[in-house]
Amino acid sequence: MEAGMTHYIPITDADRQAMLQAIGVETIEDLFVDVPASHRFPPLELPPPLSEPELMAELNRLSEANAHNRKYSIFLGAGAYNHFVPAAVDQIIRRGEYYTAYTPYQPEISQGTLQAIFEYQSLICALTGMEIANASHYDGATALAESAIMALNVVRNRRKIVVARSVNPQYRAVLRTYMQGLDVEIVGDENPGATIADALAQVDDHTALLIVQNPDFLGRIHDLRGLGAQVQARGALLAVHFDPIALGLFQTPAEAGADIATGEGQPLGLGLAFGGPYLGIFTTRQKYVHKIAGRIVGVTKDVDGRMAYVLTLRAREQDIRRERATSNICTNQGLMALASAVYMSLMGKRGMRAVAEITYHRAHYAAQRISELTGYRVLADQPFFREFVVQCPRPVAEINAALREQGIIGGYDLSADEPHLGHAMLVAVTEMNTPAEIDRFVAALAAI
Amino acid sequence: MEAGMTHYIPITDADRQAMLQAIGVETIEDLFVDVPASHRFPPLELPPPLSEPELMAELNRLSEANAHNRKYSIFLGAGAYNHFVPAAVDQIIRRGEYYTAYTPYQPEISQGTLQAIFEYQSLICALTGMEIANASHYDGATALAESAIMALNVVRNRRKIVVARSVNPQYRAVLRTYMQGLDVEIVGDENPGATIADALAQVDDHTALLIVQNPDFLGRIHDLRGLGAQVQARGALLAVHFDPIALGLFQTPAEAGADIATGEGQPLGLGLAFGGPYLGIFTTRQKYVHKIAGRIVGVTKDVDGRMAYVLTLRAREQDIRRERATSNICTNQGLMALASAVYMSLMGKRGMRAVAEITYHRAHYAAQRISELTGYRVLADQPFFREFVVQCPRPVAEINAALREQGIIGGYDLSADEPHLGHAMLVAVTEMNTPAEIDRFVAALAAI
Amino acid sequence: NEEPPIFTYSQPGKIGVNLPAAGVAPTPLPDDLLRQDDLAGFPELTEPEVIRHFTRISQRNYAIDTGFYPLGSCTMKYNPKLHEEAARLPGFAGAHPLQDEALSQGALQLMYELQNYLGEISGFAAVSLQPAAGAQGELTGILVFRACHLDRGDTQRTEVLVPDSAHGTNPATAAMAGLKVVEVKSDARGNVDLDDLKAKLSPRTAGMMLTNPNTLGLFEEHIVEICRLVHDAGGLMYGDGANFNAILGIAKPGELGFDFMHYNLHKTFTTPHGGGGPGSGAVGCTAELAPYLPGPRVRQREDGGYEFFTPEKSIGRMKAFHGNFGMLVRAWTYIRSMGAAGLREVSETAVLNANYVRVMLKDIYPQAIDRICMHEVVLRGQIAGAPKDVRTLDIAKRLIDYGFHPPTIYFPLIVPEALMIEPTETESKQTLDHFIATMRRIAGEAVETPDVLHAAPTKAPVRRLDEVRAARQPILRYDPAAIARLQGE
Amino acid sequence: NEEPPIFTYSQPGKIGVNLPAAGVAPTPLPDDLLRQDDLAGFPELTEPEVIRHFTRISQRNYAIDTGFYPLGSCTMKYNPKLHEEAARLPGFAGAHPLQDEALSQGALQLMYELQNYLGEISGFAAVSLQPAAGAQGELTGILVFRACHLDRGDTQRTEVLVPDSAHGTNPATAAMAGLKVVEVKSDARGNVDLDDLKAKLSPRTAGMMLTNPNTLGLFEEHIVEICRLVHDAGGLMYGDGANFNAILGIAKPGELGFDFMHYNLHKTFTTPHGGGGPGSGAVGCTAELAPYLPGPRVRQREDGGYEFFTPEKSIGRMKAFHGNFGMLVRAWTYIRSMGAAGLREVSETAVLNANYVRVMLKDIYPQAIDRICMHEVVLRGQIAGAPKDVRTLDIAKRLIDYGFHPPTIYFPLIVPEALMIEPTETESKQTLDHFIATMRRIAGEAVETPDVLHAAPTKAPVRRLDEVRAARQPILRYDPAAIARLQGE
Repeated sequence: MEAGMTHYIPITDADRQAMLQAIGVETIEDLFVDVPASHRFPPLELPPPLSEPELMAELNRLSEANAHNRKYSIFLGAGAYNHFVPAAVDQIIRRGEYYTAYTPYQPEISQGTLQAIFEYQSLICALTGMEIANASHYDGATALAESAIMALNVVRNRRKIVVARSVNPQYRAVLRTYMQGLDVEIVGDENPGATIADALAQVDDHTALLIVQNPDFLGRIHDLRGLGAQVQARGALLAVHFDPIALGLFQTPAEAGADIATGEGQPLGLGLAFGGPYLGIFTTRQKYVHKIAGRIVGVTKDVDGRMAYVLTLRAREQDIRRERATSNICTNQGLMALASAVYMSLMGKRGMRAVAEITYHRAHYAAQRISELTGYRVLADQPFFREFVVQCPRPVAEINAALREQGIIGGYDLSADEPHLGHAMLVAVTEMNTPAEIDRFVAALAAI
Repeated sequence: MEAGMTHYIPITDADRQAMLQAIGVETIEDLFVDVPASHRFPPLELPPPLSEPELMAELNRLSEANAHNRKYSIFLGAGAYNHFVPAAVDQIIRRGEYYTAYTPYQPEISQGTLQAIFEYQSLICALTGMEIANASHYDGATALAESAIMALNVVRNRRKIVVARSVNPQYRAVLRTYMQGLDVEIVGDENPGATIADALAQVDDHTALLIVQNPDFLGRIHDLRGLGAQVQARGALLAVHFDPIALGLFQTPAEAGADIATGEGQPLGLGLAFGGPYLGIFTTRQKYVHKIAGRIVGVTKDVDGRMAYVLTLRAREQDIRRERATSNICTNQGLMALASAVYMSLMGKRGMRAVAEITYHRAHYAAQRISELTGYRVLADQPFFREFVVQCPRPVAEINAALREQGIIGGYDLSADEPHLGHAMLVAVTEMNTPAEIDRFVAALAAI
Repeated sequence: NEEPPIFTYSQPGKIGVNLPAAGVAPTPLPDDLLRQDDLAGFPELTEPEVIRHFTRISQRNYAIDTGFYPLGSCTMKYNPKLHEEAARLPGFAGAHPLQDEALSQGALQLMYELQNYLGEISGFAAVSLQPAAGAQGELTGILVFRACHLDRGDTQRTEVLVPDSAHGTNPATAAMAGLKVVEVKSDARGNVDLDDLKAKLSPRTAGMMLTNPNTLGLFEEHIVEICRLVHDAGGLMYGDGANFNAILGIAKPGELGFDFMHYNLHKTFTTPHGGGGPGSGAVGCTAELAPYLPGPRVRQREDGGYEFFTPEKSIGRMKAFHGNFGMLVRAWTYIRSMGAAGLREVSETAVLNANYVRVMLKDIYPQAIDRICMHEVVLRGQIAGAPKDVRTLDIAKRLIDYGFHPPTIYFPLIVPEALMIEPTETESKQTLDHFIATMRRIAGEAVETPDVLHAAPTKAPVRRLDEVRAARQPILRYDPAAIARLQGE
Repeated sequence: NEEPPIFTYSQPGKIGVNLPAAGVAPTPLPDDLLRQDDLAGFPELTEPEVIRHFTRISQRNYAIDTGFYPLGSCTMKYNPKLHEEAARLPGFAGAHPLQDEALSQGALQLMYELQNYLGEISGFAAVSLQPAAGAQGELTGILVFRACHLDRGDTQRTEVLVPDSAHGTNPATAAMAGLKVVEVKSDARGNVDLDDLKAKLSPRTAGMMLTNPNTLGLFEEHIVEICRLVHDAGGLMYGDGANFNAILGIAKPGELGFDFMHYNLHKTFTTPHGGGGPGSGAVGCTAELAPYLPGPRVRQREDGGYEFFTPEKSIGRMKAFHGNFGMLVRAWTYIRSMGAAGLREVSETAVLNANYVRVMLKDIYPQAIDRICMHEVVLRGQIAGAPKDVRTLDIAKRLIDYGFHPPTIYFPLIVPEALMIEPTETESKQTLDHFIATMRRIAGEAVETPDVLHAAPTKAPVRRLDEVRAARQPILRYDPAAIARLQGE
């Protein structure tokens, strides 16, 4: 036995011999007779194994070959935001009791996960104003796509989905991926600059769902009061994709009259993590409780009358309903839901509001400062939250390359998604961007 | 109430009012009437508080203002060694159940800490061959100093301690600090180059203890078999300060016949940590169990007959014996003892031997390569383990300054401690120094 | 030891973080856009209270780090601790997914290498790391099948064949892709019934979804023929990789005839299950199907650097950004830690452990199909001499009292009273022997003292739950009045 | 839920780490220097087994992160999680203590600033961060006193005055420094008895060690006079900083007349107690005593950089290197997080909480000295109407059954049946109310059902232990035969 090959495998040579004997075979190979001999034991061309010190050195090298938020000032958002992650979040999710547990199918010994998810659901309901939330989807994009599936199942015999142009383009792409086999027409986002009103105008009596995003992909905040009623009057549902940080200050999806509200939970203490794992938040009305996908935790009692938590309404799920399930989701983002629950609990009412306010004020300070620069123009005709569009004197890629030399990661280059805006950069500011850092960013822009 | 002043203090304004009323005072200030008015509520001139994001940014800046082992190749030892720290060690010690617990004075709800310390004691006994170990001292230096205190209490009416010159000079300094009020004569380390035999020659019938270190401060390994008997024949005790990594291969203190064996536990998974917290290991013979300082965990039963762990032989300790205690130690390095127990459990018999072997072979490879360089001379007339002395063509400070530019932290400059060796550098090599890294180090030395 | 809902600790004014002042001149808030309810119902707590709450409830969980978890089909193997440190390195945890590729070369290299490793281990030409979970990998594959057929102009292929032993995600996936599910029977040896398969193949067959080893823990003896039959009918073969832990270095699905499969990185490749997720459902496929894969994938440029690209005929994105990157770091680390021989040892040992449990228990708990099994074994909770009302559920709950997580029960659906035991390779013989002895002890109790089983568990944080109550009068968010009613019942 | 000793999992051949090959030509080992026993008795395990073992036993611990811990004199306050992240930053966790000062400027700056902060908070001119724990800080102080007297040529000062209420470390420290302990009585108000003090002061007085607030939780009302008396007698005043959490921003010991004190960074400054340590016992003193402090300390150079230096008349090193640096990082972080107003709020709230517990319980549990207390309150476990054999120990053990850690008991020694309760500022009123209600309930049980108290605890991992057996037949390391004998008894 080679040193280093067995540090995760507690079966010794002696064990192996005893077990083979008990099984009644001579060698390990005898256990694989069912595998076609011609295909048995193929060589694997993999690099030689690394010891733990070598592995950590190589991982550290790969890690340091990336820019990251301990080294760079980040003004990039576009769906992933550099908000503060309290240390307490990681302290909790790295407890083995949480992260090495499976889905809580045995409730008697899974009360920790179950209670945490119940609290997550409750916090999300309080944050959004919505009535029920499930235990999570993969990310904001897939939660949004699942809103379309649910709408198609709620509003029978309608196969049209209207999605506003101002919804994150990656999310619109995922929506189209999910819908491609379902004979659904997706419209509303064809024209650059199309507004939510334009999208609403396309909601007709073939439409199952209108999807809007608020704040939208370009950072603008919309007054959506009454939108739900208008959509519902046409027999369709309204889905609002929200930003959980904006909800510390701004209108909830419930106030918009949304039937479904989805969100990307990444800013709720998950960090950037090069894009994942993130957290798809999904909420809806109580009356659609049997239409919602994914896991849901409810409260009940045990035989001794003790309050307890359990996965409930399981008849909706794929393992029971199989081909009649509306979604195949099984594994979700449970640990990230826990992380966000810890984050929201730490923040609380005051903290959620404070993060939103700091973000808002600093973003506006940055926009104001940039708008004073020669050659730059800030599109701020509508209210915005943490992101805003800056039209630049040169291609954004060039500007970002120059910023990089200053240790700054500039905003998102909109030229591919919204070419009609010219050299447009979507700038994001959070509570992590100090005023001094914003000033450095502005100075760097001025110097380019 | 200011935001940010109370995130660790869960007493609200309303609570405070209700509690003051219950107490029967008007204001918080009324609780401090016993403090002389002239000295009450002095201003504290401290920097304004930092928010958590600001604090992490400042901490990160201070951290990155230091060289560290993710950025530099480290060939420096002299009592602190850059050995591998398995991730599992930190995973365990950052569990709140361990690190936020107090000393296990209530055994019924402290079985976790108690069992871990019992296992630490057991592992240390197996490692050293000694009969009993306590629950730890502050570090190797203070453990060594406590060996002198114990010897003075075991061997009554002798006030002389002999300490070999080859004991770590910082440890000898601490020994002298501890002894300064106790009317003790400390000899044996006066002459540069004095050997263990020279020290033994000073053990006479006034001597309570001989202290030697193996491997010694200059890295040399000694054959100490029979030394205990020689010392004991003169009515004194022998204390051996050991290196726990070397014990994977080399003679134990028990084989030397030691009455007391002390060690610095830092290499057992604690990391460098700029010098602490480390771990003072203290072991002795069963017959001195009532003379040992510090906490000890033993096994017993509860009233239902279940096996359980408990702090025992507590009559030795300061909180009970008060001025008749031989040591004032109370807080120890319990969490570090746990860390080392996790480390030793992970390594096991094979791992402890393997780390020692890799270290030994790489150190000898490095010594061999350096000895081939013009102008450098390796003092290797005696066997060594991981450290060896290199006589350099120029002052070590100059060489280290040049190495630093190559991302290398060179060896310990012996010029202050052992000036008779000339421009001497004490080079340390561990399993963390890859052969390629050693080659770079050698090449850098050659280029200076 | 009960712990109340976190909301009960809330008091006005408390906060658990220390946030900066804005530090800039404030901008007026747009009053008409503000929420009106001041976050009603949101709790207010300090950090000590939050930590204590979530620490306390965590101890009410069973986990791999606390005990044996032989949950069949779920591959509850040990999650190495070095991986957790790796994923938290600042260049992984703190990198923005959209930062310039020039600033992301470490992450891209890791993804590129992982694509190659997974391809090599499974015998596939191309890998996409984007799917977030096995079920999403399945959807990816079925959408790729659909796109491939359509691209060939073959619009009739609307049926997906699924064995009756399949995971529920398989039929659900097919339905989600707009395709029709056709179920194929299993034969007496637990294999796909070849006659039934032949009968159900047709020009409408888009493909077949198959788990191999299958959910009976058995290797499909006719796998090569099955793949040939499906291909001959113009269909494509989808491999559900949930059971891949059995065959690392033992067989390559791509060489057996599969066209596409997903990898559960959270099963085979040790990324933790997280109490339900996140996982990662990376997918691999043949060169023929590669152009349809979701993007972005990573390729190496001529200058040696790495870049993202989207395959030419891609079905589109499955999710935002590049997949669950944190899981990819862990999987990469695992493969680099084990190497080829290590991975083969993983599967060999997983299979050894399952067969050991099998032979030590099957005299009392009949094996569903009496064959050498792979990484898991399906037994039946039908104990000779026990009253009829002692069911597999009771055996499972009784295991809890002895400190074990129960196996998967009542799955696969085709086995009555199924007990599906997957020990994994990270358990010692000592643990297996203890589990075996306990199972035998419980069998004795089932005969002698069946009420003990019905009453189990009694040593868990709670006892059996009123699941009907939970579903009939659902309380799905914190509602003090509803909880008070429940407690008053 | 019991967990056997880790040695019972050992099997030959297992290993829990993956180590590199040496990768160099081997050098022959010196045979005569090798150990002969092949590490007999050392266990062999894999990583999964080690993690599971230490995770399982951890759950058998009570901790601040799991519940209220009102252990008087120990300041079991919450340990902020940001501090744990801070101490693990690579430049702190991975820096060598002897690396060049030019490579350590961040660490030195932090130490320099912490020296200044601690000095400012306590009113002292100089601080050394080296001592590893409070007791070592005490030893440092007494050695400094001794050195100062000797330096003045005053060789007669061999006595240290210690109140009868003092922590055990105080007299033990004096003895360890070779000095004689002279005990001073307390008066009826819990203060030092001034007459007794005057009687015991003499030209032999090296100094006095005093905890203020004292171990009765009371502020010494005559502290200024005590200091003056000791000084007038030629002695020096040592402040035991164990109770410093009561007076941050309330009073500065240096201004009250103390010459020297230690700070328990693991009490007042939130570094965790670690199940017994590590702590940090930094010390502060007057300018007069500064030259005797242990080195190295940190000072700022003229160029703004930082360097180590050793005070000119230093008593020498107290330990290797620079102190428990990881604790220093946490303490620095705490002070920078709280600021001046925050620290004062800490002490105000700690004192408020203690007084609240005091007034809510003292009708049933008589207060040792009926005064406003500081951060802790000493009550007596003497419940009216309860049988005589209900002792404080029983009350403490019964608290365990209700989910609380007991207070410190039987200390200070001068209070019969003492219950010393220190709630700290990091507990909520809700928790205090729950604790108070439980204490009152136990008082009722003491009268009504005293056997319940004698039998307690029954809900802990184990019940009361045979401590005599442990001491009489000590088993101090893993010894299967001895354990088998124990279990067979």
